[in-house]
Amino acid sequence: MRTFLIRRALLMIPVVLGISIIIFALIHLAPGDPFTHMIEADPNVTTEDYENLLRSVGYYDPLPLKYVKWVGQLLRGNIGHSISYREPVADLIGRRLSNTLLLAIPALCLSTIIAVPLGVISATRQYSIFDYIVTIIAFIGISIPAFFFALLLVKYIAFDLKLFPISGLSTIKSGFTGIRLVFDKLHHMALPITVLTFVQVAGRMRYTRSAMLEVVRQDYIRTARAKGLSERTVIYKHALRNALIPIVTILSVSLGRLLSGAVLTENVFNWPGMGTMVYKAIANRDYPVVMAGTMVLALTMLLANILADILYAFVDPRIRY
Amino acid sequence: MRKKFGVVLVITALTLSLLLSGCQPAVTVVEDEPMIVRRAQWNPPTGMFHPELLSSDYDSSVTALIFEQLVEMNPNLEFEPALAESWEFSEDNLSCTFNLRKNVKWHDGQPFTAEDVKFSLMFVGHQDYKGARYSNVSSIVGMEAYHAGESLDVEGIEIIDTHTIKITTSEVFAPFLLNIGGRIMTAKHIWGDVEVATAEEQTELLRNPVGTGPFKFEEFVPDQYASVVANDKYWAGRPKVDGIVIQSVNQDTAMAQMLNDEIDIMTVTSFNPDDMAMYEENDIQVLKALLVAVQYMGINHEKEFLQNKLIRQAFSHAINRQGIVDELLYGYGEVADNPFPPSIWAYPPQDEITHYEYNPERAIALMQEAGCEYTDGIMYYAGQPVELSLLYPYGNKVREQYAQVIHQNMADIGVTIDLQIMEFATLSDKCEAGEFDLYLMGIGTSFDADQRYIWGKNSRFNYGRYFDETSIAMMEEGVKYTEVEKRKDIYLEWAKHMNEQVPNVWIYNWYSAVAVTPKLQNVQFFPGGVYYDVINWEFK
Amino acid sequence: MGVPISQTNRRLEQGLSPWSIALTRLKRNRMALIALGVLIFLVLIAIFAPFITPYSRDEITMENKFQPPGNGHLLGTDDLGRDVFTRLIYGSRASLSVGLVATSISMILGVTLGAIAGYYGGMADNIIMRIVDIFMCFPFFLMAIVMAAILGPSIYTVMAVSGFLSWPILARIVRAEILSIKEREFIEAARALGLKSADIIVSHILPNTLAVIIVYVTLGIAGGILGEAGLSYLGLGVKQPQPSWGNMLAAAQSFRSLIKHPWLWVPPGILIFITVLSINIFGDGLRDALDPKLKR
Amino acid sequence: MGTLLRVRNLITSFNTSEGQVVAVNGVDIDIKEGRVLGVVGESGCGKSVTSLSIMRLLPKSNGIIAAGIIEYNGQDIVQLSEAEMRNIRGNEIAMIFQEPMTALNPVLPVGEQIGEALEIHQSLTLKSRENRLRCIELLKMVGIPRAEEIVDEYPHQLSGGMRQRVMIAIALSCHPRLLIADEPTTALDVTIQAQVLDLIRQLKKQLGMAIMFITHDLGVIAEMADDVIVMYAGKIVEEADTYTLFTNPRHPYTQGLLASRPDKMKRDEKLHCIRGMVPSPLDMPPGCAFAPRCDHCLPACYQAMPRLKDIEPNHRIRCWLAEQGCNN
Repeated sequence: MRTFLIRRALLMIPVVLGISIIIFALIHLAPGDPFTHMIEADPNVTTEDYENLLRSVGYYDPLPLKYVKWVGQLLRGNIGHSISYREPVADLIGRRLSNTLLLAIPALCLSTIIAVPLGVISATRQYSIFDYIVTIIAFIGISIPAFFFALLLVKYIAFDLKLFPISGLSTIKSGFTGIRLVFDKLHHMALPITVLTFVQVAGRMRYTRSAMLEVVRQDYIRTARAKGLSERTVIYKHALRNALIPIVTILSVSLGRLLSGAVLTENVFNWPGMGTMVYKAIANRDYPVVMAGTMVLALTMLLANILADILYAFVDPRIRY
Repeated sequence: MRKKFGVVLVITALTLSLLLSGCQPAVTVVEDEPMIVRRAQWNPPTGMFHPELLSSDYDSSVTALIFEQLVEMNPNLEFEPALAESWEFSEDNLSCTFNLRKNVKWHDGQPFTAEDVKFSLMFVGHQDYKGARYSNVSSIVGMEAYHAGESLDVEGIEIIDTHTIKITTSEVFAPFLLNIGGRIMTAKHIWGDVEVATAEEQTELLRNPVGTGPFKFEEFVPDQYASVVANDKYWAGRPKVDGIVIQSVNQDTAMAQMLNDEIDIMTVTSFNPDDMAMYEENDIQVLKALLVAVQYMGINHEKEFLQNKLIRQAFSHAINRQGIVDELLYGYGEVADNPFPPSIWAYPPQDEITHYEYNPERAIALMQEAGCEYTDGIMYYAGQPVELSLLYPYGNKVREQYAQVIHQNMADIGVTIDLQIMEFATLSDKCEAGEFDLYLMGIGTSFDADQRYIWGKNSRFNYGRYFDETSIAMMEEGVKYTEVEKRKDIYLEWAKHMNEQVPNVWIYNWYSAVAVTPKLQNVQFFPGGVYYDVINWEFK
Repeated sequence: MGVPISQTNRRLEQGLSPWSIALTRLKRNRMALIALGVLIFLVLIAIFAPFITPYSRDEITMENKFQPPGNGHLLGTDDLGRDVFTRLIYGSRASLSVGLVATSISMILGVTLGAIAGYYGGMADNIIMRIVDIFMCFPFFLMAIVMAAILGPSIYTVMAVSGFLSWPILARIVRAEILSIKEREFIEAARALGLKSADIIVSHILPNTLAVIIVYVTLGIAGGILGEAGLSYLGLGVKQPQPSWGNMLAAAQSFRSLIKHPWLWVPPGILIFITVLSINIFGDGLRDALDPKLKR
Repeated sequence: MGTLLRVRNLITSFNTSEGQVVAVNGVDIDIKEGRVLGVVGESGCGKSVTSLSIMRLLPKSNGIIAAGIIEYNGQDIVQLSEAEMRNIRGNEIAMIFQEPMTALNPVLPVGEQIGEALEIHQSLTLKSRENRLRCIELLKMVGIPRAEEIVDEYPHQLSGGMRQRVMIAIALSCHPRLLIADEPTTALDVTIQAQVLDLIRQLKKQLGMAIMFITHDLGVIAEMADDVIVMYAGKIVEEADTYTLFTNPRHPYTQGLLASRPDKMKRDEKLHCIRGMVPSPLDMPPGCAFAPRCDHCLPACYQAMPRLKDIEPNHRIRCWLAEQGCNN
């Protein structure tokens, strides 16, 4: 196991390097500079002052030099200072990442808790009414753009029914403490989590269903039945344990996806997460934030993949590293 | 098993929804609950709460409550005493003496003195100062040498006594009160020991601003909001509300939050009658003001074809600007034909300038006069069909709409427009590089008539590279006087010149508005913002 | 004694290629057929757009803005007084072609690289798989935003972005498929016969992975359409004045339109939904039909 | 000795998208206590479906026992509820499958897979010590070395022969009275095959259960079975005791099968084979299903299906040749 992890970590190096070079090149190739928005705020700025500002952030360095400088800083543990937020990127990311995880992890758990049993039932009762209904709901989930679904929720649930707040992390200056504070937070998380969950449930349910269908036609399921095991044991012990193998892989990969993929949902609900941070940083050409943000997201993807491999070994005894 | 699972699912769902909906903030009004105004903006404050270092409106909406200027502009665009009780100009108009209020204290209890004024001005002039406001003070005697690091003091700033300060400029500087008197005062005892070069990294100080204003800083929650509380010892009296929260909301859903009473003040982005009706139904006040700003179509004067003023005049005739104002702004705007917005004194009398009314035939005729050929609905110049690129940035819904209108209007006179929407950063880059024919932009113009920062020799904003010696000479003349009456004539001539040259096709000056909850009274809105006389804001 | 009739029948059936078996199976899947019908209908609408509607696509009549359905405008007018129905019809062109082109790009890249990696293995495999890893780690929307910033937003950018960011999954699928097929006897035989590698890939291996590719491609088109809608929400989709379902749906962003002008966003919303739904159902049917393991 | 299993007129069919397919059509079987019944036939002749019908393990979605009775110990198990049936499966009647490589669950340790059966049928809690000891004992019984270690290993760590032994251990864990072995050795190497057959024979002697041994390999039948039935296209075509069948096969199909055994072949002689293929159950010829492939075909053969007819004591065949009394 250890050698495997070391090997995987080593394999990550060229990938991380490649990602960083590509993102670095792309974001610096995009026209514009980090102070453009200042012109709108302050039309009086002179060309000279402006160029001084740009020089102070190393804007005029040649691209390779910029990259080397960036990597150098990174190796010294400095991931940079945001140009537009004027604070260490590490602080910013720490905050945004936890906000995003606050949505991503419950959404991931909730969607799994809902999707896996539904998928199992719909597979064991293939072609039943239940199967058709669940399948249709799943297709609806796959076929509706997430932001559109979010907007519909805002209109009908938050605005018309006033069941949940329209946006934000928590009630500002509520003075809530203890359990009220937790509820207030949950209250604000409900709608974005609903969106992220609904969007995921569909895919995961279909995936579980087909994994189960694949498993239940295996010989060992017949063996299990021939032993006189109850249908429940056959499905939930013998079949599900095998079907979980591909599901677990998909799960950890989707955690990686979820972190960056939530950008539209975060946007609608004005949720200050990683996605919106990088999105705004791109618009502001806040290079340190873009680089650090995308690298964090990419690394999460990579780590999620490794996690998938590790979990793989846990659920499948055939795999040993 | 299946049944059990279903039951569990239903119970979980029920509990969750009960919990979540049960914890709605109760709408109980307690007598002594603090009166907090919730102001919405499209982005959270960034935490750069230093008035001369910040570069975003999302921060100045906070600092404007905490910090003050020597003189303040009122809704009639006249200057009023603020930290300076009074001021007087010397005979030659080169210097001005400010008499400071004597009972003003910083929020930490320290007195406010002339030293603070001098410090604040020199901060902006410092060599290592990284903000963008040096040009405002550069005309003070000795400031250039100080900025270059050649001297340690600025002769032009003279402290007469603790509460009197005299500031001298090297030439007569017309926007003196606006640019120098309007500098925002920061405390010397707080920032004096900080190296200017590292000022931006002083997160502690930046996030705990100390000013003299009607509100004291209370709390900053990154990515969400900043809040201020009433300053009990404010020199003009304690504000009537207890505090203000400046919070970030999503522009798309802000209106829903306004209607749901989740926020108290926000900027209105459209004058759509449907919106207005919804506000009205909920008794929400909508305060409107004509901004000191203009939307325009910039022209690349390096392209030979566009150097001909007849072509530019033709474009002004071709675009249905009145239609845009009437239909897209719902009448809340003025068609613009000169560089000055109607609200400032330099705005020329309307019979003095040409109005380029919507007239496609006239546009075609002017183009033909300029050497174009118009056949079969297509405009040719030098044998080629006229095709022009039009760059415009995201972010302004009306602009995105009128870009489509221009596309169609120009097609009506046989000119093909290639619409290119892009990020603002990309647009300004392309404009600086001259890679465009036409572009759309809105610009907040100065309250003063001086527009050298747009049309001057070194202006960053002169994307169109319009270098007009006549115009520059006139503008240089205009800043040589402080008396409005003398300057008026000069700027009228300049406005007429620009009106004829059409260096930009001005589209419109527009109204902005804020929506204010019915409970909150005495809010005034003018191009300078909503905070004028904020101490009299009051909840019903 | 004559040959029994049943034997001829049997011979006929045994002569059926896997494709015709798939076709037979597909024909029996009513849902998939309905979905296919819907899709064909939409494609026809896209092709014959100019003949369907009397209005011109971009014609602005500012005075007529926000007209509710009726009064000569079947689905009302938008914020610039353009006919929503007309733009919806034309919008199908943009949305469908974004889906198709993006998937084609991803298919060409994915299949080629996946096939090379799977067949040759070794160094080529290593390099290609690292590239795949790199691309798999890119956050989709964020990269799309950066690329839109560089290339400028347009329908082509959307196509390129969706295409270039989605090929790695296909490459992985194709590679895995080829790895498993490569060792089978008939490939050995082809190799023994002295066929060139490229020939083997193109004429023997690819046809065997075709089922997987076809299913993926079908679903990819749906992904492309949704991706365009998402980018449109961020303002980076198909640029005006060209309509697409995505940029029409973005009208729902404005709260006013969301509650007062449902005719602006309900029709594109429904069309996106129906299209993607049909593609998904059809893709699912196709998967069932092409899956040799699945017997009903 | 009493009859343990009595099957009469079993008809099993499948609903497929092409229509209803009858896989087993009117099969009668008698298995006496302690006897071994061999079932032979080509692939697709209905052997496995017959065994799955007896276990009631037909695919739930589309397989149905359309008619007939399956009497186990005097009780018609077709009528039993699913719960009652579960009590019989693995306990009274156990089954070994063809593919040892796939018939064991890859994610569960061997011991657990044996122990499960013990848990339900003998109330030995799965994690208990007795259960474990019993599993080890069973593994030893089927001749697995290092049973104490193997009990915790996973199927992928075992060879094919070992896995089949584990399968046998699972099947025999609750001392079934009837063991159905569906081609238990087909997927194994010849040497392993012999070992496994030996094991089954030895265990039969030791435990005294009856066995229904399904195979397509006549050699195995000769070694294992007391009685034999030959199936073709869902029907029994010949039934006799092993000796009679091998010495005096009467049905042309049986004769063909016997003739096509490679071990009977002389050098340079062309290998005998039955021409044609098993007809698809989807379009059965109207008469005798074997008629199109039969060398002795009569016109009657295309008209109607012959009955299964006694031609001598304990020897029945289904053939028009027998009906008409003209033996060859």
